[in-house]
Amino acid sequence: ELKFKPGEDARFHWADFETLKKVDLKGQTLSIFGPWRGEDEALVRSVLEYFSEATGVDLKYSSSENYEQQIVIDTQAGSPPDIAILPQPGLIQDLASKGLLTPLGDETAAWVKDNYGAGQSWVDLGTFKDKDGKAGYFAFPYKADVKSLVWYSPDNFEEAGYEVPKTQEELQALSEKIIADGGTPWCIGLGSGGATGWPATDWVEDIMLRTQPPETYDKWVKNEIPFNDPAVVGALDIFAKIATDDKMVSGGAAAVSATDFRDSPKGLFSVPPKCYLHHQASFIPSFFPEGTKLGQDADFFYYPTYASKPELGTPVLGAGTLAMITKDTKASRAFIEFLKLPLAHELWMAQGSFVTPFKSVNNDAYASDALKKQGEILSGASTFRFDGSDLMPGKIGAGAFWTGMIDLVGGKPAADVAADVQKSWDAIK
Amino acid sequence: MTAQILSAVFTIIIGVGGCVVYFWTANRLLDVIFPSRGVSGAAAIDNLRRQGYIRPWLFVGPAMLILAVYLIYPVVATLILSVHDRTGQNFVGMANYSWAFGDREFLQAIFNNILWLAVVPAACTFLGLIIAVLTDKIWWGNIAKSLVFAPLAISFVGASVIWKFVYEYRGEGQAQIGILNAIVQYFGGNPQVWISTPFWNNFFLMVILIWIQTGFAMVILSSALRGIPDETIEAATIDGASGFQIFWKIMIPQIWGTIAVVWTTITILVLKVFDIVLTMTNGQWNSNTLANLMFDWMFRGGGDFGRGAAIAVIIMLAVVPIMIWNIRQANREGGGH
Amino acid sequence: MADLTLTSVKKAYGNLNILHGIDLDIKSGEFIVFVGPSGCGKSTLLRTIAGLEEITGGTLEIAGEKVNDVPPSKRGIAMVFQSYALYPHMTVYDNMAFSMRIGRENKTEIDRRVRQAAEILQLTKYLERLPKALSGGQRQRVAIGRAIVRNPKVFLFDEPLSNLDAALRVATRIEIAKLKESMPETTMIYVTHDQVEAMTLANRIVVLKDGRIEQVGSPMELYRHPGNLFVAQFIGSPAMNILPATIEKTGQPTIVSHVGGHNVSVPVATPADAAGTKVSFGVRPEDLNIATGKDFLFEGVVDYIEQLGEVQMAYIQVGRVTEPLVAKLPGNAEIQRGGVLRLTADPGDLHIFDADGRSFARDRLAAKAA
Amino acid sequence: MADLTLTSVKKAYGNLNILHGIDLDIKSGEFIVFVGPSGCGKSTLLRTIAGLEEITGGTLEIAGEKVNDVPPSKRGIAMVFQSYALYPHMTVYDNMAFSMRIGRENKTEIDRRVRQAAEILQLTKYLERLPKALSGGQRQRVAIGRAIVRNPKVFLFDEPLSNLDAALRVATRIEIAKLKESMPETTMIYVTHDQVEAMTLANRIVVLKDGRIEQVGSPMELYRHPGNLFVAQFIGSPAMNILPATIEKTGQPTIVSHVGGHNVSVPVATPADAAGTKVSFGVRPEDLNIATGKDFLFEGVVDYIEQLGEVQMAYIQVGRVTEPLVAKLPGNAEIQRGGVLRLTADPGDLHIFDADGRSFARDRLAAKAA
Amino acid sequence: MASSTGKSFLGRFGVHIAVLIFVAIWTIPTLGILVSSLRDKNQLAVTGWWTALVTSSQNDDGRLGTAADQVEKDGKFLIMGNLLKAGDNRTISAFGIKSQAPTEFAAGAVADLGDGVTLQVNDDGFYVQSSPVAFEGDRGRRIYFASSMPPRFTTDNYQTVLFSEGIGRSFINSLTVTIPATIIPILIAAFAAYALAWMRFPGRALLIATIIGLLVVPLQMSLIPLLKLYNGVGLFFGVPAKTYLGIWLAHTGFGLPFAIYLLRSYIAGLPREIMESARIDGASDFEIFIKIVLPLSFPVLASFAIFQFLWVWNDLLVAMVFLGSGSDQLVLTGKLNALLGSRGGNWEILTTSAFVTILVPLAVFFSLQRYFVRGLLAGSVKGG
Ligand SMILES: Nc1ncnc2c1ncn2[C@@H]1O[C@H](COP(=O)(O)OP(=O)(O)OP(=O)(O)O)[C@@H](O)[C@H]1O
Ligand SMILES: Nc1ncnc2c1ncn2[C@@H]1O[C@H](COP(=O)(O)OP(=O)(O)OP(=O)(O)O)[C@@H](O)[C@H]1O
Ligand SMILES: [Mg+2]
Ligand SMILES: [Mg+2]
Repeated sequence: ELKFKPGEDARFHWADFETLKKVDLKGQTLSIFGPWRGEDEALVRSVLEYFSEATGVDLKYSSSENYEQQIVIDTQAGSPPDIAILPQPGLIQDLASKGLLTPLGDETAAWVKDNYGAGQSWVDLGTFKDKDGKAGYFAFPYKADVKSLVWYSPDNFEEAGYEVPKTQEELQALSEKIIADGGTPWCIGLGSGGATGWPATDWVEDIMLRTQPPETYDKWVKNEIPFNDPAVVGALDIFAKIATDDKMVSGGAAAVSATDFRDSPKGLFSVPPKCYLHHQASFIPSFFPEGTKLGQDADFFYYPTYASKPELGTPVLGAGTLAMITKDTKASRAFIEFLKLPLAHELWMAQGSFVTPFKSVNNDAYASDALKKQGEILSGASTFRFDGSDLMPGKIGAGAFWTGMIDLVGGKPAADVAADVQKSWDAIK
Repeated sequence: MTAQILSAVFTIIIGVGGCVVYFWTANRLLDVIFPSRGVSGAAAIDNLRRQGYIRPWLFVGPAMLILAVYLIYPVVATLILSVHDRTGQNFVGMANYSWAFGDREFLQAIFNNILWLAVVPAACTFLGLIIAVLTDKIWWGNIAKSLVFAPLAISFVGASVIWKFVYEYRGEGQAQIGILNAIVQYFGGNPQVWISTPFWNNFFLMVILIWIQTGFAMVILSSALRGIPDETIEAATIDGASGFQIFWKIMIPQIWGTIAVVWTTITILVLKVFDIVLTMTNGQWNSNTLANLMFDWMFRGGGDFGRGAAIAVIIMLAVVPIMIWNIRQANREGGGH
Repeated sequence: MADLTLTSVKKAYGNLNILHGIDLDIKSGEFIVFVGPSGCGKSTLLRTIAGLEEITGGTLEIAGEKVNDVPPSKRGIAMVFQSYALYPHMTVYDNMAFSMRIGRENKTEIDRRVRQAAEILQLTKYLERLPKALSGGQRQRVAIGRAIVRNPKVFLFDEPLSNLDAALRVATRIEIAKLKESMPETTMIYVTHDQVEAMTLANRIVVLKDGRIEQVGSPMELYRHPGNLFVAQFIGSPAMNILPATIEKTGQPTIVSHVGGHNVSVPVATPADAAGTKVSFGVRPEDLNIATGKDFLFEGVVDYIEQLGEVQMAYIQVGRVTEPLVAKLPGNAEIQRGGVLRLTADPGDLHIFDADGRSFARDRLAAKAA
Repeated sequence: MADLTLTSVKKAYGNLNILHGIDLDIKSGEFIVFVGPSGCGKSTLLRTIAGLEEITGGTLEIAGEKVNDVPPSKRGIAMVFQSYALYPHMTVYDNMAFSMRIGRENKTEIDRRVRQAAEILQLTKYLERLPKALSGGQRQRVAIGRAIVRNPKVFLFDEPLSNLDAALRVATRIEIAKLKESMPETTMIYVTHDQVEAMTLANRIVVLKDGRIEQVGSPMELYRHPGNLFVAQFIGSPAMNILPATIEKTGQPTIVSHVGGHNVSVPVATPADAAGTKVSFGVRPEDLNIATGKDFLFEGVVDYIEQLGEVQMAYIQVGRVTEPLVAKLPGNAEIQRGGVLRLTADPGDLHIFDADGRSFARDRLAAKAA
Repeated sequence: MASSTGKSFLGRFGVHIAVLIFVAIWTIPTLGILVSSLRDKNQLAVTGWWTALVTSSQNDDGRLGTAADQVEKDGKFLIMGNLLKAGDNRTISAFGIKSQAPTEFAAGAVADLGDGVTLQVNDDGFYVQSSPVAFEGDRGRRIYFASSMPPRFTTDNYQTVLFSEGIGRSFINSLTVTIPATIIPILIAAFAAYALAWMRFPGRALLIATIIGLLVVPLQMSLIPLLKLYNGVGLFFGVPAKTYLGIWLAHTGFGLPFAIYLLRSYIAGLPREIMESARIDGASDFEIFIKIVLPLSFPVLASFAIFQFLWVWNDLLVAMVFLGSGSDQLVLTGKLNALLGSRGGNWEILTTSAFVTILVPLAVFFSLQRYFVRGLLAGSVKGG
């Protein structure tokens, strides 16, 4: 069942489909293990359908709630899937260092550099040391998320007479105005079960990119500067000022870490609104109330930069999923080639919740204006940086950093929080 | 669909049948090789003696084999891993252990685990026992039991959702969607962030496990309770014992062995439990436990097998006292020849 | 004061009626013994009295109060179970002390009473053992001990001595009799299969059969004047010999002719209309003597002899009677298997029963009682 | 052929010695009865013979083969347990059929044998019931039935009739005797507390005490010539009266003076060196008669009377003897509580035992046996 | 039991009350998700589940028609429509035009929006917006209203879950995994437990100790070595590594220590005379086990069966690792899990699938509960 009939919709690069047909994988199997479940799974399957249709490969996609755990087990035990797609560079790095990944080769790296927006950033992201300590290009980016977004309700803004802020300074002023009007500016929810705290790390990273040069960001992520470097502590402080201020956040500071990140944006749409602003990545509309129309009932703006720091340009924080070859077969090679085709991106773009830094795609294929706008933010970025917490070692990026954020919103001084995280980092070295 | 069902039925029959066939043929074979019926006295007795040597092994053989493959082999692998580094390649001696006992988080986890061990097995066993006894006396006991049992049938994911709707916190003055806070607010209290209040959150997590495992204790204890000879209870009634006294002095001592089993099982479960901690807090807010810590080190971001394994070994060592206690218990009861 | 009144007490397990309406008055301080064939409902009756089985019909009163729904513990009873029902997890001492501890009695008093009971029952050596390390008889004694340390209004004993050896049985029986004497107000209800126990202990014996009462009366009454064939055969061991007979002449005395011999005169009144009817003629083995003179009741061939020491049982084939007649003769009587034996009996020891098995002497008894 | 030979068989539970070296020869086809006080080790001995308890010393041979280590199922035995040990989840029928089914016997044969046993034991009505719906006596009968449907070389019965009523007990006892008769080669070992059972059934009785054999012999031998004080008192009910006495003149007959009366001549030979020693003087209650002439053995006050119908027990306080003397007198003898009674006995029924309790007649017995 | 006679009314009543309290405490959380699973997705995160049981009043927003919908009448431009969907039996009590004051006007009142524009909203949701000049723009005006809503439940969530594609297949897969993975360990463990309780052989005590020790082995530690082993075996014999046999054995292995531990303690407590009697009757250990021990152990076998069934039924990890996640192997938990979004926010699905998965184990529990019979051993032996 192909979603779009090949050749029928002009938005797609159908020529790619014909190219693909030349690859004959009949009788072969291709197992893909990815992070997408639920609606996303249906979408990815619809894309993969074209690959198997064209090549004749017997394709199996699977995912799991415990996919992180499972990929470790499967690869370690020697029964990996052919292709693994994962959103965590840290995990990928580990797999690479254990020699469980197949390098994609220099020409692929070169291809990414040339064809992706902020291409070098993406290449760097997918380059890891292998078992022998030799660097190689292992992970091909497919599907990105833009994180530096602030969501709001245009109606509420209109009624209250608020304008979309262009700079951090304006944003600050807007917050104060909202408070003065008797409202609450922000809805923040850090709750995510065992992963509670992560939304704050995104925000802090966003602040880092807006207060420090990208090099400092990179050093921070690699712990080349300590976590309790004044640069980091400063960023933490900025966030803490918002999140620990009962007037600034809906429900008060105590609610911040207790509210589920999936629930918190709903405050934007309640009557009367519980808040006016929500900082979250591009995926969040899935958690807006049913029937919410993007662009009409809800919209977003780029998390602004400081007018006082023009030299930093317009940095974009993002994330994405990276595809790797975990078992080197003809089919898995062919699959990576497939990802290099615009069609592979457009098919998903057209169905929503997909942004890509691939420059050759037809932007008209985006399902909505909102996505298109995100795509533009992504391609217009002066700097692109991957979610720092995902780059840090698991124990930090998916552990101490999260915990630190919870401590931070719990009122612990930023310096202490940073020192704690650094201590944990020291412990795992 | 029917084809699927047929093949499933076929598979099931093969699986279960294979097992039955093993025991049946193995024992038959023993009878055939060393016949005891229809041969002359002395030979029969000799054969029977030989059977006596071999048959226990036929009985425990499959269990031993499976235990060896599925548990002992991994335990050995774990032991080996625990003296290697994160990749499992390089020998590091006791470094992982010395790291563990210097790690703040690990010590916190030990402390929490002790709390859990002190509270959960006792609570589950006690509540399970009470419910088992009480439900035995009423006509709707089976329904009541099923309701208490139900949490056990809910997956951990389901359970975490359920408890989310219990502990959920919304800011003061807002409509609470967590029933606990709704009650607190109804009575004029301030809503609490139950799950992220260090130390006390341990107890709120324990409540979940107690809620789940009480059904377990109840089921096992209730089957044991029914094995108590009625006459002893009748005798006690006549001796003038009240319901309470019968419970404490007649019933409990007679099912003491089963209580020990339940207690041990839950204790061990507590040592192993991580799902609740993982889904509710992932060990944040000082609520980590050893099992979750192990899981964390094993799988998070690629994992550190050495440290994960070291923690696993420590968990396994924690069971030694329980083991000794149980063996004593088993010896005391006698049982068998 | 613990009168017991049972008024048409019924008990059924599902559709199976076990007790078919038991009417019984037990006066405070009486020693009542239930006897009856195995499975006739003795234990069940005891258990309903104890309150362990719900009565499916009728009423049970203790001391004038209806106790149908009163829990066992409130009926003021102690019971020895046929199957002992010891507490397997308690030592002998604790088994016996349990009820007193429950009653929060004084420690030294408990100790005194337990040790006293243990002494009586020769259990002192075993006080610290668990039931599973006891022999059958020892277990039974613990069960008895458990009852006698208490001070109940009503004692219920279900075959308490069945696993004891003769000496111990006599000793314990006497202890029970003494116990009874020392508590004149206490009612005792006792189930046994042992005739001697029944005879020596009971004030009154209740003979049960298939869940119905056959006869109630003092031991000698039952022995001398059994109300019916069943009681006649049940009381006394070996059982009374019964032969078919025909009434030749009614009135007082009655003349009957029985299959085994000639006409006999029995000093019992029979109504005139009974003339010529088939009756059963009974005589107890122990009432038979070897005829010394020419006069005899039966003549037969000795089939088999059981030598029991002081006495011997002679099984004698008399005429066309299918079952051999049993005679209990002195151990030193010189009789031989295969020899011919003539037996005689005192006319006062002869019984006749009508076709329904009821004793003709009954009327006389009833008359006497009135 | 199933001779049984026990050679100093010992059994201990931990440190507790229960059997202290039992030597016993049982010939194929014999009917052996174990008697002894409760807890003396009868069941234990039976269980060691069955192979249920490991022997801690000595050897056990069946049909000449050492079977110490032979499993129970290969010893060719059937056993009735004192505690029944029924299979609770099987009906009466299945309980009885179990062993034959295990032996893969023919279905119709199983059915025949089970029904036959049920008929004998009056269990036919209950064949489809589970043990828990049976009375105590019925359970016991099932246990017996289970043993008799099998065809073992050796039968082991542990108090199989203790819960049966007199009539049924007699009937079952006779059935067991018949069973034995119909299987002359089968050995039966039987534990009982019932003197009558022991006396009537046994070829030989083994008297046990505290894990030791006191005496082995035919019933009459034990009754008439007890080897020692214990056996003398244990066999016979009520027990033999024992009084302290002194030998006045040794030889044949011996003259003794006992505390209760004057000198008595006992037709037993005593060695010359026994003159003047303290001995025990014994006479059975049933051997005592009311003295009609002037000659009497004892004179005493009637303390208490038990009226048993055909006989009565008189408890008589004689002189300085602490225990009252028991006399079994005819039921119609006119005696009164408090009255003075003179008793006499046949000299042949008198026994004397030395200070260790051994009978002086023993030597004579031994001589006779040789 | 003796309780039938002689329990005072108060005593009996007390038991009922006590059980009721326990049951209530145990059920409320579950009831919460049952109600939640029947609720509308949007309301889950907004109001407590218990409010769904009563008529609730809540503030809502709605959007008026756009300029395209307007009609001209009497010189006025009107936009008419209904704020409520058909079949939505809510009633509107008040409405407002500012989200800060959502209940400014009572239902039916005419609100002045300035510039001569007026708005009237009736309690049935019908509204008229009128303006002297023509409306413009393609975005309808947002207004607010308070509505009261009777309890309303939907089975949509259940439909989503129960009729999702391949659910039947995965249900069968689950059963194929679960049934043998329940029965095999019972068989193996029962035999072993009997041997450990009633047979004599060297090393018995050691074996018991080992089994207790193995209870604690964390499952996660075993996965990698075992999967390695499976892969090795698969490669060696040229068979797939992920098979039903593999997962049965894995579940058997993980369940076995507990099974043996539990069964042994029960079987050792059976009256010894019964076994002895059977032994004398000539039964071999095998026959004693089959004919005596198994029937008498039914209560404990049933309890273990319930637990093992539950664990296997609810397991996802082991199934994913040893069976794989292709649609022909995917078990029910896996299938339901896949219905959840990647970020796991679909509580309505979670709650619903929690209830769907609970049903089979509950049915198992109910059907096995009748084996928890009282007095199984009654009448077998007398004594203490
Ligand atoms: N498991 C055991 N541990 C310790 N002592 C025991 C055990 N079983 C029995 N005994 C003791 O062994 C002795 C003999 O017991 P046994 O059952 O053989 O007696 P018995 O002669 O059959 O008595 P009874 O007539 O009362 O049944 C008793 O004193 C008893 O207390
Ligand atoms: N639970 C039960 N269900 C059905 N019938 C039963 C049950 N318990 C006992 N019976 C039957 O009730 C009758 C009376 O049993 P009971 O135990 O009162 O007899 P008993 O007179 O004490 O006999 P015994 O002298 O053998 O102990 C018996 O026939 C028995 O089979
Ligand atoms: Mg009875
Ligand atoms: Mg015994």
